[in-house]
Amino acid sequence: MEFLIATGIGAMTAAGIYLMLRRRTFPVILGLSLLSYAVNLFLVSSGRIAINQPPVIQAGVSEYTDPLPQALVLTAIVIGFAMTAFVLVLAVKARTETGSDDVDGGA
Amino acid sequence: MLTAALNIAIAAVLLAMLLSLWRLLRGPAPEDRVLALDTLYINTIALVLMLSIRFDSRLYFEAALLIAMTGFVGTIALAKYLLRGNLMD
Amino acid sequence: MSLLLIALLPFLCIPLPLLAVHYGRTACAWVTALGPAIALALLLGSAPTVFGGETVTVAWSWLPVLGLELAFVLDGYSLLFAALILGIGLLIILYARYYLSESDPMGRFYAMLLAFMGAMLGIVLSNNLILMVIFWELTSISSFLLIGYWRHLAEARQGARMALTITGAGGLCLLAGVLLLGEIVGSYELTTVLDSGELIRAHPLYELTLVLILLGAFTKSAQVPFHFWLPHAMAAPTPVSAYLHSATMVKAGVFLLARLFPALAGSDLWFFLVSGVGLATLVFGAYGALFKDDLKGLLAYSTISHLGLITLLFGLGTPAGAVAGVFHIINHATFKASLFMSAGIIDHEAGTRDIRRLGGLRHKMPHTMWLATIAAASMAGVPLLNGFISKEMFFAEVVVESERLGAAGWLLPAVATLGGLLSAAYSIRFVHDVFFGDSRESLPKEPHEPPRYMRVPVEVLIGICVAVGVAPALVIGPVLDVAMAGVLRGEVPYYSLALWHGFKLPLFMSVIALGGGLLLYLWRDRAEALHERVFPAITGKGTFEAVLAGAVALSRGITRAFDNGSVQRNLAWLLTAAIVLGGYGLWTGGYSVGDAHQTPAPWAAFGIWAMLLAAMTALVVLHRNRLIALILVGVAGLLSAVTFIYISAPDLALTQLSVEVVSVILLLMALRLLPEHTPRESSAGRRLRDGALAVLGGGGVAAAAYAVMTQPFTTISDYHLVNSVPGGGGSNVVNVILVDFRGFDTFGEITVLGIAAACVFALLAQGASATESAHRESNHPLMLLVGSRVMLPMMVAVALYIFLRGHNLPGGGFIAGLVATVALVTQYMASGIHWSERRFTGSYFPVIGWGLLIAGATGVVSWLFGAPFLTSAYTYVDWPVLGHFEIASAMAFDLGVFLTVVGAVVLMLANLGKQPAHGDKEESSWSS
Amino acid sequence: MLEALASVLILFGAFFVLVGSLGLARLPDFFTRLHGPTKATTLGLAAVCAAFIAFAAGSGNGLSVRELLILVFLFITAPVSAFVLGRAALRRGTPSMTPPPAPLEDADDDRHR
Repeated sequence: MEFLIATGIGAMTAAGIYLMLRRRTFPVILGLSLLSYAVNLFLVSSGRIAINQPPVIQAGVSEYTDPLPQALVLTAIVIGFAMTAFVLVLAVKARTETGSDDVDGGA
Repeated sequence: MLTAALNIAIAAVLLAMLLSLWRLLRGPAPEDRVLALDTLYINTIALVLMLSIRFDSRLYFEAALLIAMTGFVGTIALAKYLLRGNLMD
Repeated sequence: MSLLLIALLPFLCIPLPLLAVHYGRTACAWVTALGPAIALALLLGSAPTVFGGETVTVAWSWLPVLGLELAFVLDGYSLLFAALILGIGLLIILYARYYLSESDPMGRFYAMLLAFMGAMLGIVLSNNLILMVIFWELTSISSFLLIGYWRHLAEARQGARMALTITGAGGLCLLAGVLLLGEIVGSYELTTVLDSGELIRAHPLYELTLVLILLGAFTKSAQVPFHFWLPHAMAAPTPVSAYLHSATMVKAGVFLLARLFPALAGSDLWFFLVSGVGLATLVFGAYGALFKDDLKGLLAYSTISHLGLITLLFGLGTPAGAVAGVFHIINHATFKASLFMSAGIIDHEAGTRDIRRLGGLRHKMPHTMWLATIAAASMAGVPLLNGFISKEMFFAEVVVESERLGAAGWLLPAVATLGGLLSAAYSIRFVHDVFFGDSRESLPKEPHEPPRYMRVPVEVLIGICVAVGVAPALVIGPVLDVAMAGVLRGEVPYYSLALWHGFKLPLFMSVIALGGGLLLYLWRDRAEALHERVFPAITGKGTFEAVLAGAVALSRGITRAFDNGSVQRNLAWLLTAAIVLGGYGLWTGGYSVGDAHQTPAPWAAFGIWAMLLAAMTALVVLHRNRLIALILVGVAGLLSAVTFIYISAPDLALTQLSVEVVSVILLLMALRLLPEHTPRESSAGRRLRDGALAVLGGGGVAAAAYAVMTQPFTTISDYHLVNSVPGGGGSNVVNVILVDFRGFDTFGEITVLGIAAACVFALLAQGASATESAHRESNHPLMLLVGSRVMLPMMVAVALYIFLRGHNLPGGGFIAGLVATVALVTQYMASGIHWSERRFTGSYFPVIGWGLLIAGATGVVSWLFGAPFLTSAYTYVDWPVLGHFEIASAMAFDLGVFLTVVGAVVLMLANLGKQPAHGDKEESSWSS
Repeated sequence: MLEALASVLILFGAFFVLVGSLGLARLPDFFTRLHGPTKATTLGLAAVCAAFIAFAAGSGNGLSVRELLILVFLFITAPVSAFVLGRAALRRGTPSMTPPPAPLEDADDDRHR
């Protein structure tokens, strides 16, 4: 399981990096969100993998996974969305201002 | 008995997901891809429900519910985009 | 207590002149003088205790972790210096009142002067080394401002920059040295440090510490080779030159030498370094002064030389030498300040400071002539003046110490005499060239005596010079005693302030110096010719500029190499650096996979994994078709949500899903305003490079993740698991952490969200007013309309449900907010934004505001109950339909989160949706 | 007993879900592919939901209505999304085996408000 998740994170990271190195804004933004997926998964799994041990206190259950990374990542996801939105709007603005969607503003 | 059924069912659903993904990657028309994404979502609901049966836990039910919702909304958004670029007029 | 007031009074008074300047220049001067006057009075008030042999100290803890505390000490030495600073400062204020012209902004000048005064007082009074360094840098800054007071003059700005660079850099060295000192001693308290001299000198770090501290002192006191900033600082108004650059600030360096004398002095390194530099500076400065044609330039170089003399005296490392040094500090402050003021008067009245153009002013301004002559004589070391006595002591000390050099023993006295000789020569030049000889006609102004009160400060200082010169033991003896007691922190060695020591070597040296000086002055033309021939004009300024330019060019080159304005290039370098660092870590640290956690993987997981990999590969291949890329990213989101479910993180799955759909909508709306295809423009090589970076980066992250996941670990969250129910009143630990344990963080997060929304709104503000595009029926299929309207209440119900249960079961404010947003946005999409805005009227800003307000209020409420911020209380109630729910104050907080999320996200979406597209795309074909 | 029922339902549902995706993957053109997910998959999911309810009831949590929510959702949304997608395809002239009918398909929604 660990191996699968690790490689999955790696795949998303690689794709994210590749897209982030493109010249146009849209792929760069997609790459950013991919990277944030990967990072979120990384953070959660840094609390170690536990199957069916959600951190919800129940009677008679003693084993729970680590809730802290989850709380961390939950907010991270939302903030990541805010960032994506902001960058997107920047891209749109840049397009309307410069007429091009090149990350360096040039045509 | 239930576990056996679950195994088979999960296998089937995974197969279904793979097929949907195949269509999604294959296209050809964007509608095909959107439809495939929608199907993928619905398949995922099935998968999640089966998982929660196997886990004998109801904590994942809302996830299934949300997948249903978001799948629908996402499909609508994509479809409207295909109809006319503007989602909101 | 009064000590603190003395130290801080100038700072407190900074606003006064700025306000008072509107009531006339004299009023401004008076008000400015108020603060220093009071401080001086307080100082003299506490003088008796100090003379009684006590040391007054006050201390307030400031940053105990850093050993920094607001501590001040008043012993004889700091008393002497504080008196000098305040006394001369008052005279300067009076002088500047008449020096500054109508056009000069007087308030600003006095304010800066007060700032400097406070900083300087801080240096001499602070009992904590770090505090002292802080004030030290403050003096550098205020001196920068004062030198650059005449902003319109290029050389003023230049000189200011140079002074700041040199003294500031020195200050940094000093800070480093002081930190080392504190480490060695284990305390930053000055008195403690001074008492542990043995320990310090024995410590292996002593040399380094000493050198660093000396760098600080030498730069500040313009010692060779850092001297060159001082002449350029002469672009400042003369009061500043008189105050900062002769009497006080440049004395900070030698002050420090004397202050740390017990701690650092006494080693050979100290002797050779300090006395060597001092000697060089003494001669060099005196020599330079001889050939300066600018009055202030001459004085500047002579100041350098006298500072060198003082440094040399401390460098000898003997108590007697220290006595002479401190004594000369006092004398130099008096006669040099008065000389500067006289120079200022001449400049002010005659319109020029160029010695070659001046002459014969004795008829025009006899009074000034007398003052200047006495001061100059004192500088030259003529008997019956204070300069003579300290110079005698200097010669005596040099003679005594000369045998330490063994065979080269004669060197020290000889060079010292040479310095005296030169100083006599330029003193004579200063007086004779300006006041005697035939008077010139071509002067910018018709010179005449200055206003009465412009001379008063000079007269006061001259008075001191004469008094000390005639009856030293009487006038200055006690002060010097108590000061030296402060410096040496022990019994003061015997020294005589008598005028007459009999026919001894020092006397002859003085005679040689004076006589030789006179001769040198008479033959100065030949000397000048020689000077021209021997010394090419390599100025300190030139080298300084060159070094500076080189540094700038270098850094610019380096920056260019990495950042040529291209984001890609920047990112590529960033990634390369990260990969290289990671690789290095792997290389050195090795890679170890723990076997602590190896969860068996069901083949279902393999299926999901395979799908993710397929999707990612396809994404990289097909990314040019942006819609496909978008869909594939959506797939990745869905799959990671499934993963979250599987690795028992239901809350995250919910969040991920709802964020997923919202961002898909957002991206689609943006895509409508952007091209649909990404052109294939990057070269194959570039793609290869990017691919390599991507593979390496992804592989590295994967390896790291795998290593992390398989290592054993201890979690800190047992606390949360245990206390969630009893403490937070919720069984969903994640949510309890969010709204309770770490509520404050969450508060910050939603604030960020709100700000982001505001930014988006601001960015789109112009275009946002959508042209009410003809409401096309065909865009709103009936089925979609009906469907969405039926869905709306259900979705809202789901949101409410998720919100209410969030504290105990997966859910909570964030997710509920996103779900509600989705519900609203569905309406927008089904019925069009105009229809929707007619229904959901009003801006979303208030929603954000209320959300933040509520969230904050819950925190504040817990204050009212005397509990810390965001402490939660809870109880259970039975809701009509939804069942048994629990009401925690944390819930109110969660409501705030909910509202903020809804407001922010809908605001972003709606505004982006309103953007008019450049030619909305109609039928457009996708190739795949 | 309930467990047996659940198992049957699950298998039944899984089968139809698979069929739906199979249709999506195999059928020749978009309009035919549209049928698979909308009909078969929905049915299959309905069965799975039923199984979940049965199972939940069986595992002693009693019969709860919440699980029905998904079903209701799906029955509302599936046709809507299918309709919108098909409409988009028609509008954009996506190739189809049989020529599309004359464009009278706007008639249904030309009159609201």
